[in-house]
Order: sequence, then structure tokens, then C-alpha cells
Amino acid sequence: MEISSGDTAWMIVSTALVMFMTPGLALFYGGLVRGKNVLGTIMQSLFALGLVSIIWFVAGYTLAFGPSGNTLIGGLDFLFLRDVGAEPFALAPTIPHSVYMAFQMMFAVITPALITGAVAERMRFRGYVLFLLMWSLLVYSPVAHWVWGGGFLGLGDGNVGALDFAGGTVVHINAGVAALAAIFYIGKRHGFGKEAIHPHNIPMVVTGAAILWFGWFGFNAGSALASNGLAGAAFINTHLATAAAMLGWLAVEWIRNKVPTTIGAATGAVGGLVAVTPAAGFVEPWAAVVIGLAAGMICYGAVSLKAKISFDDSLDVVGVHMVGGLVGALLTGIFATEAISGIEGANGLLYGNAAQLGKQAIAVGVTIGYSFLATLFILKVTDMLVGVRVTHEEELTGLDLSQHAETAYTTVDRGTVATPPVGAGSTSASHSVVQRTAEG
Amino acid sequence: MEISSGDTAWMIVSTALVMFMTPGLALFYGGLVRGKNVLGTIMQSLFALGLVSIIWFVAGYTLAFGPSGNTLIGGLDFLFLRDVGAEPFALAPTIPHSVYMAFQMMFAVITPALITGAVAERMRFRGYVLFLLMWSLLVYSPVAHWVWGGGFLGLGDGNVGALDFAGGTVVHINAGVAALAAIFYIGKRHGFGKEAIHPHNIPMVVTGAAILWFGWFGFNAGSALASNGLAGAAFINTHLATAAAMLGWLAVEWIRNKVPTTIGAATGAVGGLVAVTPAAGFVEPWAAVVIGLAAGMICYGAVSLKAKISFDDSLDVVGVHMVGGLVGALLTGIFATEAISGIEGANGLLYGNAAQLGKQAIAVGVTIGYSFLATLFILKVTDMLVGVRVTHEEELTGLDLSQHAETAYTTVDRGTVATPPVGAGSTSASHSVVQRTAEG
Amino acid sequence: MEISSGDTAWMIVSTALVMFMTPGLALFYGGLVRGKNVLGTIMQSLFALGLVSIIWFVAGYTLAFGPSGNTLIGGLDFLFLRDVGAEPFALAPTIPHSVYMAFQMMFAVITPALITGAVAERMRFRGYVLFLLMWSLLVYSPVAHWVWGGGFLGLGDGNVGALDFAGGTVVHINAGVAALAAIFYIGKRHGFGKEAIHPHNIPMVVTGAAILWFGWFGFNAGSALASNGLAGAAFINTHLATAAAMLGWLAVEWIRNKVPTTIGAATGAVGGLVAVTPAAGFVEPWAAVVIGLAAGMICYGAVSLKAKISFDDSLDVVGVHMVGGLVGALLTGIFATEAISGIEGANGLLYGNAAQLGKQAIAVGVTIGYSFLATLFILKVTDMLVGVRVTHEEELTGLDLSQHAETAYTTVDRGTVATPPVGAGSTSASHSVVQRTAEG
Amino acid sequence: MKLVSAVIKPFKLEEVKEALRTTGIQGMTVTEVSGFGRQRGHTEVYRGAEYQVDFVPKVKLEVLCDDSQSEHVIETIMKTAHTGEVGDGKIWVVDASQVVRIRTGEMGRDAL
Amino acid sequence: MKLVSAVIKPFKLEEVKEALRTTGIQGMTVTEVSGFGRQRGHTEVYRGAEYQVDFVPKVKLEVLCDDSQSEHVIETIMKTAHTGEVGDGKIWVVDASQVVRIRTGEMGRDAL
Amino acid sequence: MKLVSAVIKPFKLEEVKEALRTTGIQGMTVTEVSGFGRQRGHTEVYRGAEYQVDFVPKVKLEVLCDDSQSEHVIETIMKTAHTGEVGDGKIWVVDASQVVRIRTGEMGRDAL
Ligand SMILES: Nc1ncnc2c1ncn2[C@@H]1O[C@H](COP(=O)(O)OP(=O)(O)O)[C@@H](O)[C@H]1O
Ligand SMILES: Nc1ncnc2c1ncn2[C@@H]1O[C@H](COP(=O)(O)OP(=O)(O)O)[C@@H](O)[C@H]1O
Ligand SMILES: Nc1ncnc2c1ncn2[C@@H]1O[C@H](COP(=O)(O)OP(=O)(O)O)[C@@H](O)[C@H]1O
Repeated sequence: MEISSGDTAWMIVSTALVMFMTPGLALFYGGLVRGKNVLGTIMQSLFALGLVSIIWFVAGYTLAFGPSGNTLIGGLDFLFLRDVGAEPFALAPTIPHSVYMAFQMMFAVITPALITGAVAERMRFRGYVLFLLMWSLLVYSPVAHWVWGGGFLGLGDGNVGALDFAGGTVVHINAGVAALAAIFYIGKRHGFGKEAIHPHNIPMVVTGAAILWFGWFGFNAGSALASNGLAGAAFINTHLATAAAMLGWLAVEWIRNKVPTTIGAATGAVGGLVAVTPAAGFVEPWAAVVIGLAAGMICYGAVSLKAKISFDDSLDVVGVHMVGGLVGALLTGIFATEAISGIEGANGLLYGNAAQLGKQAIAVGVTIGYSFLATLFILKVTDMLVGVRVTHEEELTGLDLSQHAETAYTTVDRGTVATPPVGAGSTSASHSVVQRTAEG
Repeated sequence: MEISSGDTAWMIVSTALVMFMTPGLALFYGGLVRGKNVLGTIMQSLFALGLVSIIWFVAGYTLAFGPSGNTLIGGLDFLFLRDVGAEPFALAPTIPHSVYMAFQMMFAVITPALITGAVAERMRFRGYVLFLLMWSLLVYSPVAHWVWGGGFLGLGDGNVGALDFAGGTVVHINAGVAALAAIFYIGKRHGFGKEAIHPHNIPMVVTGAAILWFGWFGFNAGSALASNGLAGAAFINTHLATAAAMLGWLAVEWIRNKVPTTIGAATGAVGGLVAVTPAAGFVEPWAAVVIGLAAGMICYGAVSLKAKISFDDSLDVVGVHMVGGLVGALLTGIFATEAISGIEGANGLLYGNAAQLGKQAIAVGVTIGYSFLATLFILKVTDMLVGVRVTHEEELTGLDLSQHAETAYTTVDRGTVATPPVGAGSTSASHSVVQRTAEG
Repeated sequence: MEISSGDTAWMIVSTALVMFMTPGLALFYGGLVRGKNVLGTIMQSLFALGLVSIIWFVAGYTLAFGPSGNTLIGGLDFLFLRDVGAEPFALAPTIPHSVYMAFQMMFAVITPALITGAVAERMRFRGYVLFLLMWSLLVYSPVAHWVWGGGFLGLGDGNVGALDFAGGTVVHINAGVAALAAIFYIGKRHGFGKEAIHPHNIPMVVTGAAILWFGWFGFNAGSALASNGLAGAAFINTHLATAAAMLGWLAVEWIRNKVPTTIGAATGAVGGLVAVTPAAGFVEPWAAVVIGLAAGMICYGAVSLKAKISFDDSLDVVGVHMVGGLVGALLTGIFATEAISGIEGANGLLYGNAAQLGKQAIAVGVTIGYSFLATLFILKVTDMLVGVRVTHEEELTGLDLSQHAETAYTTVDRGTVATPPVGAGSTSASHSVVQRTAEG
Repeated sequence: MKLVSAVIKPFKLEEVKEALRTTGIQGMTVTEVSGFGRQRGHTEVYRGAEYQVDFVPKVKLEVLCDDSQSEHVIETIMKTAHTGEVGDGKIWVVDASQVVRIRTGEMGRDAL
Repeated sequence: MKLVSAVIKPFKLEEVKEALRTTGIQGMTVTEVSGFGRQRGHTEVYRGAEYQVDFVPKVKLEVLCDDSQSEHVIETIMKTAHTGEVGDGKIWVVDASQVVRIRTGEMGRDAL
Repeated sequence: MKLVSAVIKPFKLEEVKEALRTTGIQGMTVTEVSGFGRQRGHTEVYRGAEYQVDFVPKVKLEVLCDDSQSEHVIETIMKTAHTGEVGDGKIWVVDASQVVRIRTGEMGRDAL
């Protein structure tokens, strides 16, 4: 097929939008942690944008989407993006291959960044670096291959045939389960369950959520891989589910806690975005509203549970991404209709295809099992090599100072309470005792 | 007509851009209020994104744009978005109907959110919820129908024939007048006119204004409903008017207050965006510059007046949106030229069509009258049912704590000054006295 | 040629993205200064969006791109955007001329805004206004003409034939050299080299950097002027170079300072964006990675040097934009390959065309020489007319209060510690002593 | 010399400042503080969990004055900061053995 | 009457507050401060340059109490704020010649 | 024991801290405060309206020291915080009847 300038325009923009989500996530998570950990938290997302992009360039893309004769892992044809150029690729026949690859890259970037919320405020940065490297290659790329790259879970002869429009399984369940494993491995924060650990900047949380919402249009409507009616459907489903999820969360919260909160609105919305992700291009608008409502309420429940079982999922990655992803993946198996996607047979239970629900469950189950075990393995290896958790002292000090030698906010006065830059000519002896807090 | 992938690409992006404006508004308004009200203010916009989207899905869209045979209100064909799918719709023949609907949805969302600035820092959240519901259906949908949906104020045989490219009347005058009514009904804030009520975070204001500016390209250039020369004209007019309005405001301010302010730059820019909205696709670039300059200066004047007459339009919604909207609507009647819009007869006074100014005035007048009365009515009903204003005590405490049980900013130290999460195993008797500030 | 709706869609979006970069820069710079200067810093960028847009409308565009028969400066055909309408223009044959003009406008806006970082925290606002006016017309427009508008440095018969895809020379080296001149002319800040001058809000820095990164896709991929494989190539090169530059900076920093910092990640990324700008549409992805890595490391080196030579480039405009721009411009002369750009002969040293490196050097050299001298001249004139530097007292007070009579952040309590608005009926004699800090 | 300190409700600061100014007090130093006392804090909700925050935002004033003025300062603060609701705050007085104005080196009363 | 002031590590505030509350102290005022002392500050890195920041975030408590209570207050703070690491902070006591409750005008012990 | 308090201009803090350190003072506690005094505040402009803000940002230092050191501390602060412009600030001294180091339980001079 020919390259369509319209499709290409939309897909380039989608790619930019999805890239913008990762800094959006940085702000969303950054606002939710305490002020002493905001930079450490932001860095985890920001750094993923650096490292995973390069990993994708080197080997990630080819392991996920490289042609390979088998359904387990991609081949090596696209190592270093060899032959990934202006010509279209089979999976996206109307846009340059480079654009398709870049679009997928942004998914690879944000997925591991999502995990960081679960173990926020206590991960060692150098451990994180190694974790990111291994998780990208050993978990993300294979799972993406299984579902989208021609692997055994996706569509195609002899495969399971699960429907995952934009990554409910590949991105959200995958990240959510990895989060679960990480919490088990890394453990609670100091003071969890005793002290209140308040978000330090809620407007920052809302800013991040807004960028996520905005960028998610690229994520979901971009997954149509073209600028057409399907993209339109995915767009409107995404928006409606998100709106409904916000209302769903707030309704339950208003009843149970007697008050609707701003963080509740933002969290509910994110839950809706997650849940509609697998469904966006498969369901009718009314079904998106139902999915959203369900997600908002169920995520509220999942998150509330956490306090009860004393499980320190710091920023509720399991409660929102794993649970929201499950809601979406399974409801896709119920509400999918080929009238929207145009894919023959892409119907759910409601449209007479009860088997689809089973297919969804298989894909979810396989992903959960693999991601959990592989993540534990990676954490163990990382821990042995460089350590995954900061020391108790570092945790009390906060990640910003201990991992990055920075302070996020400096008031005017404090601007003067430091000594001259090293090497700027200061020779005052009283400055010579420099005790490094940073452990690096 | 066929769906154009280029037009669709641009319209999907425009829709996303307009959606992004509402959180932008949340930050713009949120930065302008005091720190104790920032979340309450942000929530009003954020929540509109949730509730109005769902209202639009249910009935708002069909009341505004459903085919109906009459010029007062839309029919019910599109209830729950029935039949709003991938096929184009008459009003936007080259894009999927779902995209046109989604684009219009974002306008429906932001319009009532604009109103909230006028009565910032004192509206009861549950009153706001009810107000939003009624105002969307009883004011926004009809007025949108009148001007754009085939109603009596818009173009078409036997109608008034007012020109409103992207919502000067439907959105800005409408919201500005509702703001006026709301201020009359709800009254002043405690301390207004005596204490200084300073914006708590000006960089947040600028961030919000920047997102508004960015998103407004979707709002105005997207109103071309296609990716063509008209969109280009609307784009450049939007930008030039905004730039000119910033300079206009700053010039007057520099002379009168001896100093150009950051908030002045941002506010002037927003005034320009408002004023150029009805004109964007009808005028030449030089006319856009004139409109912008006029808007910047006149909005400054209108806003300054406020202090004189002790009228507590907290964030100057009347001064900026109603006045700016008026400037734009009337100047469109002067500067419009069919050379830009390609619509035969869409000329203003300057191009020999003095009647257009009258038509603009009629549309403006009708909107002002209807919106003012309907808004008062809605507020009255809301007040009787759930109350529209917080108590004096709640106002002193701030909306964040009293309406949402949240604190926007928490310093590191305060992080420890709270008791354990309820249900997290704390049994310390000393925590049992919990006095709820939130009124819910 | 016909207008392509796909190309137009992408170029309108690109233009919006590039416009968004200027407020992004405002936040990036704003977070890096002390809290008393954040608004003054933001205003410098924000105001450029106002003033330069209008200058561009009046004369800037025509001086840069107006047909002229000579290779030094554009003609006057496009004064006040006469004849710049829906019809395409030779330089961008598939989009409306107005869109091309608007796209270029955003480049003209951000370039002088970049300079402000070098002399942050000490420039007089009225001096800045005049500087901006002159620099736009006397430096930006000519240099843009030389490289892109048919001038002697760009492609075309008899010209030097330098390759500058999206403004490595026109934007970054140009701004970086002007920054150098401005530092020489304006001098150091009070306390520089003795006190620590800490960034006051690092999350704001990251937010700004994220917007820059996001917008830069419009900057670079938009410079393809179409929605095609070249845009795709420019997109992916931009992203990879940025990611690599982040890693490059962090690697060196981790070794030298024992710790990877958040500001380092953001700064490295910006360095990569700068360096890839001239190269984006000319090189292979692997080369973009090399350029990025080099830029990240070299910018780190350049910036570190500053402290040693006591040179107060406050926000490292020289170290990042001039040095990063040089890296990119020269490496383009090495790595360019016609296989990417499709422009015959656009090869670098590596592809057998050693001469290209020389051409790049000439363009760089001419730009450095002209920009340096012209900037000094403009500063001298500005200084004589209105002054370019704030007084010592104003500098201690901060730009926010002294130049704009504003305070960026107001805590709840301070909200009450001010007197009533002038003219709001306060007659308390004790308020009569009003000492203006603002100098205006 | 006396140092009179007072913890008051933040929204009363402006009024108290003006009242002190009119009674001839020429200076004071103000700090934002958190108070714990009979006035209970509030509950905050975060993702389904409820938290009790015991501290309330207050403002602390410090006024150096002549021994003879201190009674007057106390009274003025009491009158203007008073709302009658719990949490109005406290005033306390401490002896200052020395006061100096940095600018001039003046000491004692002259330094005020 | 005594004014007992203490500078402690921020993360100890909640514990100290609870301990004081259980020993019958009904109020206190808390300020965020920066401390300089034997506990050294830390180094920050900014674009290749290293800075020494000498101040450490601390929290200051002020507790007004009866003369008879002061020893007890001091002990309670000492016990709960103690970690044994450098930087645990200081306690100091000053005489307050007068204490007033703004709400009621009560003075001395009754004002606490 | 004495508690010497000083309100100074913020940009002088570093200098004063260093001066005190070199004269043997080993610790101090610093608070950001707002000052009201002879140094007038400033006018702010917000959307056409002008506001008078009477408070100026200042920094408060608290230094506990031995009786014998207090004169020296006062002098050091006076010398280094001095600019000669209005608003340089005040120093005041109060008797501290007790000082304790939390880490060790040391009292009096040893606690400094
Ligand atoms: N014993 C105390 N020591 C120091 N400050 C106190 C003490 N008791 C109260 N305060 C301060 O006074 C404020 C008001 O006290 P509270 O007991 O709430 O109300 P009231 O003074 O009206 O009885 C508190 O928030 C706290 O800042
Ligand atoms: N002389 C002093 N005057 C006032 N405050 C002091 C003094 N010395 C120490 N402090 C405060 O006590 C805190 C802890 O003191 P430091 O010397 O670091 O540890 P320690 O008390 O364990 O010896 C300091 O951060 C400072 O706030
Ligand atoms: N009577 C006072 N009580 C407490 N603090 C004071 C008093 N007078 C002045 N101050 C503090 O000292 C600072 C400087 O005082 P000011 O009168 O402005 O200048 P100067 O000390 O040079 O005469 C004020 O900002 C305030 O913080």
C-alpha cells in the first residue's frame, strides 16, 4: 500500500502524544510522593525515556516485532533499526515503518515507568537502571511479541486470539503484575501503616493526570494506526470511559468517605483510561461508559483494600493498572463487536461469542504468570549485583538527596545558605568538610 | 463525501487539544486563587470533564445537534450517541461523525467550567454538580443549537445569520453572562475589597494560560472542520490576536500601573483568544491584530472597573470572557470578509455589509438575555435543593479542606503530623476524636 | 502543487507544537532561577511570544522569506503578511502559505527567548523589550534568510550549501553566540562564584524540559514540511539523539560527580535536542544516537568549564545551545546521507563528501561572527537608550518585584498581609505611605 | 524590655498588625507555624483512606517592646485576634535583657 | 510559667507530639526551621558543580507549661526525640512572665 | 545561658553564619520570617489594582550560647549583617534557664 499523508500525520502526532505521557506520569507520580522523593520519582520515569528508547533502538524493537518464524520472540532483522525506514511495514501499511516503530517505542518506554509507582520512595537508582534494562528486554519485548507481534496470544491462525487494542494486557496488566512482584520483593516503606504519607503537591498530580489523559488519545486512538473511523471510535471510547470512571470513583468515595476528592477524580480517570485501553477499538460508546464506570468503582475498591491488608503499593499501581487492566481485558471479551473494529469475528460474549472471554482470560493469565515470575527473577539478579533498595538512612533522607544530590524546592533564603561551587575559587577552610549524603 | 484522512487527522488532534484546555483552565484558575482553594477550583474544571462528557453522551449532543425540523432545540435521534459513528455527518462531511461529536463535546465541557472563575473560592461542590448538570442541558445545548446546530441565530434561510466561527457567542459570551448572573446570586467573598486576595502561584497561572493558548489552536483552527487554507487562516488569526492582546494589555498597564505584569501578559493573551474566537475564520490577519489589540486594552479596562464598583468577579470571567466575547462578536460584524471564509455574503461593515453588525448584535443580545435568566433560574433551583454557597466557616477554612478533605501542598515535615490511615491497624485512643471539617 | 490535507494537518500541528515550546522554555528557565526571579524569567519568554509574533507579522517574515533577488535579505512583498494566504508558497508547495509562515514564526519567537537564560536574573525589562525588537529584525531575520530563505549560506546555485535541517545554526548557534555576547556585555550576577545560586523548583524545570521535548517533534519533524517518510526519519532521529544525550550526560556526571542528577538528565536531553536539530532530516538513526551521545558528554564538559573560568552564563545557554549547536552542525557535515533526505549530494564526510564539513564550518563561522557583533551593537544601543541591567538594589530584590511588581508564590497567610486594592474604598491613612519597589 | 509572642489565626494577622501599628508599635516579626491545641485538626481523605491531621495553620507574632508597653500590646492583640471560637491562640511574655538595632547599633528602647 | 523550646528531627515530630499529649500537655506550636550544628549538611550537584549546603531541615517545638511540668516535658522530648545519632537536637527553657488565652482572657496556668 | 535571636536580611545569612562559625559558635537555628518595621514593604499590581504589602522577607537566627559569649555573638552579627540601609534588623537576648542536648543528655554549656 501507499503511504497516506493523513494517516502518517495522525500517527506522528500520536507518537508525540504517547511520548508526552511519560513526563506526565513523572508529574502524576511525583506529586503523589513526599517532597523529599519527588525528584527520585520523576527521574525514574524521565530516565526510562532515555534508556528504554536506546534499548528499543538496539534490540527491543526487533525482539518484539522482528519477523521470526516463531510465535515466542521476534527475530533479529531490525537490530539497530536496520531496514526500519520510510517504507511501510506489514503491521501498518499506510505509514512509514519508522513511524510505526517510534509509536511502539513510546509504549515500551512508559510500561516499565508505570511499575515504579508501586515501590516509590525506596528504590535504589542504580538498581533501577539495571532492572529497567533487563525488564525491557526480558519482559516487555516478549509480551509485546506474543500479543501484537505475531505471537501466540494474539490474532492469527493457531494463536489464542485475544483482543488487546492498545495494551490493556501488554502494558497495564504486565506493569501491574510486575508492580505486585516488586512490592513483594522490595517490601514496605519505613513508617507505612503508622504515619500518614501524604502527597506533597496535588496540583502536580492533576497536571500529570491531565497530560496522561491528553496523551492517551494518541495511545488508544493512535492504535488504529490510521486516521479513520476506527480512530474516531477509539478516541470517543477513551474519553467516555475516562469520564465515566471519574464519576464512578467519586460516587463511591462520596458515599464511603463522605467527600469527593481531587485525587479521587484523577485516580478514577486514570483507572478508566487503563480499562478502556484494550477495548477502545472494539466496543460501542455505551459499552465504554459501562467499562469506565465499572473501572472507577472497582479500582476504588481495590485501592481501599490495600490499607486493610497492609500492602505498601505506594501509588496503587496494582490497584489501578493491574485491576483496571483486568476489568478492561475481560469486559472486552464481553462487549467487543465487529461492527466497531471491522475485524471479522471480533465479538464478545454479548454478541454471541462466549469463547472470546476465555481467550481474554488465557492471555491475561499467561501474562500474569510470566510477568510475575520474570520480574521476581530480574529483581533478585539486580539485588545481587547492585542492590534494589536504598538504605534505611537514605530512605529517611529521601531519594532526592540520597540518590541524586538535589533538593527539589529551594526558597529564596536557602539560596544563600550554601557554599560556593567547588572549583569556583572558594578556598575557605571551613568548607572542606564535605560529607556526601549521596551514596553513589 | 468521502472521509479525508488528512481532515480526520487534524480534527482528532483538534479534539484532543480542546480537551487539554479544560485542565489548562484548571491550572489557570487554580493558580489565581489562594492556596486553600486551589483544589476546589481545579476540581470544578476537572469534574466538568467527567460529568459534562457523560451528559453530552446521554442527551447534550442530540439536543444541540440532533436533526429536529425546528430552530429552537435539537431532536432526539442521537440520544446515547445512537447512529453517531464512522459515517460523516452533514455539518462535517469529510470526517467521521464520532469525531465531529467529540470535538463539540469538548466545547460543551469547557464552557461551564469557564463560569466557575467568577464565583471561585465560595461555591459549594454539591451545588456545583447540580448546577453543571442543569446548565449543560438547559443553557449550553440550546444556545449551541441556535448558533451552530441549524437554529434561528445561525446561518441558513430565515435565520438571523450571525457569524460565530468558533464560539465567541456560544462559549464566551454565554459563559461570561452566566458568570455575571452567578456573581449577583452568590455574592462576594468574605474580605473582598478589604483584604488583598493574592494569587497563590503565578507560574501555575502561566502554565495554564500556555495550555489554553496551545489548545485554542484546536478550538479555533479546528473549527474549520478540515485541514485546509481556512484552518491555516484561523490558526494565524488566533495567534496574532493573542499576541496583540498581550501587548495591548501590557501597554495600558505599563502606563497606568507603571509596570507590566506577568499576570497581565497572561490575562491579555486570554482576552485576545476569546475575542478572536468568533472572528478567526472570517477576517484577515491585520484585522485579527486589531481585534487583539482592542481586546487587550478593553479587557484591561473592564477588569479595572471591577475594583471600583466592588463587584467580586473573582477571576474576571465577566471582564475577560463576556467583554472579550462582545469585542470579538461585534468586530466580526465589521471585519468579516468572504475572501477568508469562502462563505458567500459573510462580509462585515467594512466590506459593505452593515447589516452584519446588526445580526451579530441580535445573536449577542438573545444569548445574553437567555443565558442570564436561565442561569439565575438554575442557581435558584440548585440553591433550594442543595445550596450553592459554602458556609462562612467553610469559606474561611477553604474549599480544599471543606469540600474535598484535602490539602494541596504538604511539606516534608507535615507528612508526619497525621495519624495512621483508618483501618490500617491503628488503635491509639488518642486518635479517636476525629472532627470532620468536610461538610459532605 | 495541490494542497495536501495530510501535510497541512501535520504542519498545523507542528506549528502549535513549536509555539508550545516557548512557554515550555519559560518553565524550564523559570525553575532554574531563584524564586524571586521566576516571573521575570518567565516573562522574558512569554513576552517574546507576544512581541516577536507581531514583529514577524509586520516585517520579520518578509525580511527572512520575502522574494528579493539577492542572497542577503528578503524583499518586502510580504510586509504585514500581504499575499500570505491559503495558496502554497514555493518553499512548502503542499501546504497553505499561511501555515508555512506561522511555522517559521514560532522559530523566530523562541530563538531570542533562548538567549535570555544566559543573562537571567539581571536584565532590565524595558531594555529587554528593545533588545528583542532589534535582535529579531537585525539578527534573526537576516540569518534565517541566509540559510533558509534563499540566502548565500543555504542550498542553491552559487551559495555555500550548508545543511541545517531545522535550525542548528539559525536558531541554536545564533542564540548561543548572542548569549555569549550578552554575558560579556552585561556581566555577572551579584554573588556569582561565591554564593550557591540554586534552582528554586526542579519539577518545574522537568516540566519545561518535557514540553520542549514534546514540542521539538514539531520543530524537527515539522521541518520536513510534509507528513512523510522524511518527517518520520526526523522524528525518530530527534527522539533517539535526545535519549542518547541524556544517557551521555548522566554517564559523565555519574563518574565525575558520583551521582546522576535530574537536572543533568533534563539538560543532557536538551543538549541532544539542540545537536540533532541540524541533522534530523539528513542522518541515519544510528548517527543520531552518536550525535546525541556526543552532545550530552560535550555539553557537560562545556558547562563544567564555566565554573572554572568564572563566566556567569546563568542557565548555560552557551554551553548547551552554542556548543550543542556546533556539535550538531559539524557532525551533520560528517554523517549526512542523501539516502535519508533524498536531496542529491546532501552527503557528509563519511559518505565521501568531505567538502560538506567545510561548508558547515563556513555557515557556522559566518553566523558566529555576525551574531556576536550585531548582538553587542544592539546591546550597546539598548543600553544607551533605556539601560539593559537592573540596579544592584533591584537585583537583590529580584526581578519579580522590581520589574513586574509581583510575587510568584503567596502562602495562605500572606494573603492577608496586604492592604486593600487601591480604589476599593480603603481610606485608612496608614496605607498612604506606598513605596514603589518597581522601577518602571 | 519585653518580647511579647502571640500565636493567632492567620486571617487575623492583618487586623492585628494594623491595630498594633495604630497604637504606636513600629515593628514585629511574623512566622508561619502549625498549632496543636484544643482546636482539633481535621480529617483528610486519600484514596479511600482517612487521615487525622492534628495541626492547624497559625501565625506567630513576635513584638519587642518597652516594659511599659507590654500590657498594652497584649490587650491590643487580645482584642483584635479574638473571635471567641476555640483556637484563637495564646500570648506569652518573656524578658529580653538586651535589644540592638543592627543598622545603628542603638540599644534598648532606642533600638525598637 | 516556662516556655520549653526544642529543635528536633522532623520525622520525630509525630512521636513527640503523641508522647507529650499522653503526659497531659494540651498544646504546642511547631515551626519548620533549618538547623546548623555538628550534624554536617550535604553536598548538592548542579550541572557539574558541587555545592555544600550546611543547613539541615529541623522542626522547632514550643511548649508553654507550668514550672512544675517543665522537667517532665524536657524528659519526654529527650526520650522520644532521641535516636543517638548526631543532630538529634537541643532543648532550652526560658521563663515566661505571662501567658494569656486569647479566647477567654484567662491568664497563667489557666491559659494553658 | 543566653538565647541570642536576630532578624536579618536573607542575603546576609551565609555571611553571618560563616562569621559565627569562625568565632567558635557551633550551632544555630534559622527560620524564614516576615518582618514589619521601618523598612516599608512594596506595592504589587494585580489586574489593574495595586496592593500594599507591608511585610518583607527576613531570616531569624537563634543562637544559644554561654553568658560570656553573648556579647561576642551580638557584635559578630552586628558587624556582618550590617549594610547601613533601613531594615538591617534587630538582635535581642533572653536568658535560658536550661539547655539540653537530646543525643547525650548533656546540660548547660556542654550541651552547646
Ligand atoms: N501549651 C502551649 N504551648 C505553646 N503553644 C500553645 C500551647 N497551647 C496552645 N498553643 C498554641 O495556641 C493555639 C491555640 O490553642 P487552642 O488550645 O487550640 O485554642 P485556645 O487557645 O482557644 O484554647 C494552638 O494551635 C497552638 O499553636
Ligand atoms: N548553639 C545553638 N543554638 C541554637 N540552636 C542550635 C545550637 N546548636 C545546635 N542547634 C540546633 O540543634 C540542631 C542539632 O544540633 P547538632 O549540633 O547538629 O547535633 P547534636 O545536638 O546532636 O549535637 C541543629 O541543627 C540546630 O538547629
Ligand atoms: N518591635 C519589634 N519587634 C519585633 N521585631 C521587630 C521589631 N521592630 C523591627 N523588627 C524586625 O526587624 C526588622 C527590621 O526592622 P526595621 O524597623 O524595618 O529596620 P531597622 O531595624 O533598620 O530600623 C523588621 O522587618 C522586623 O522583622
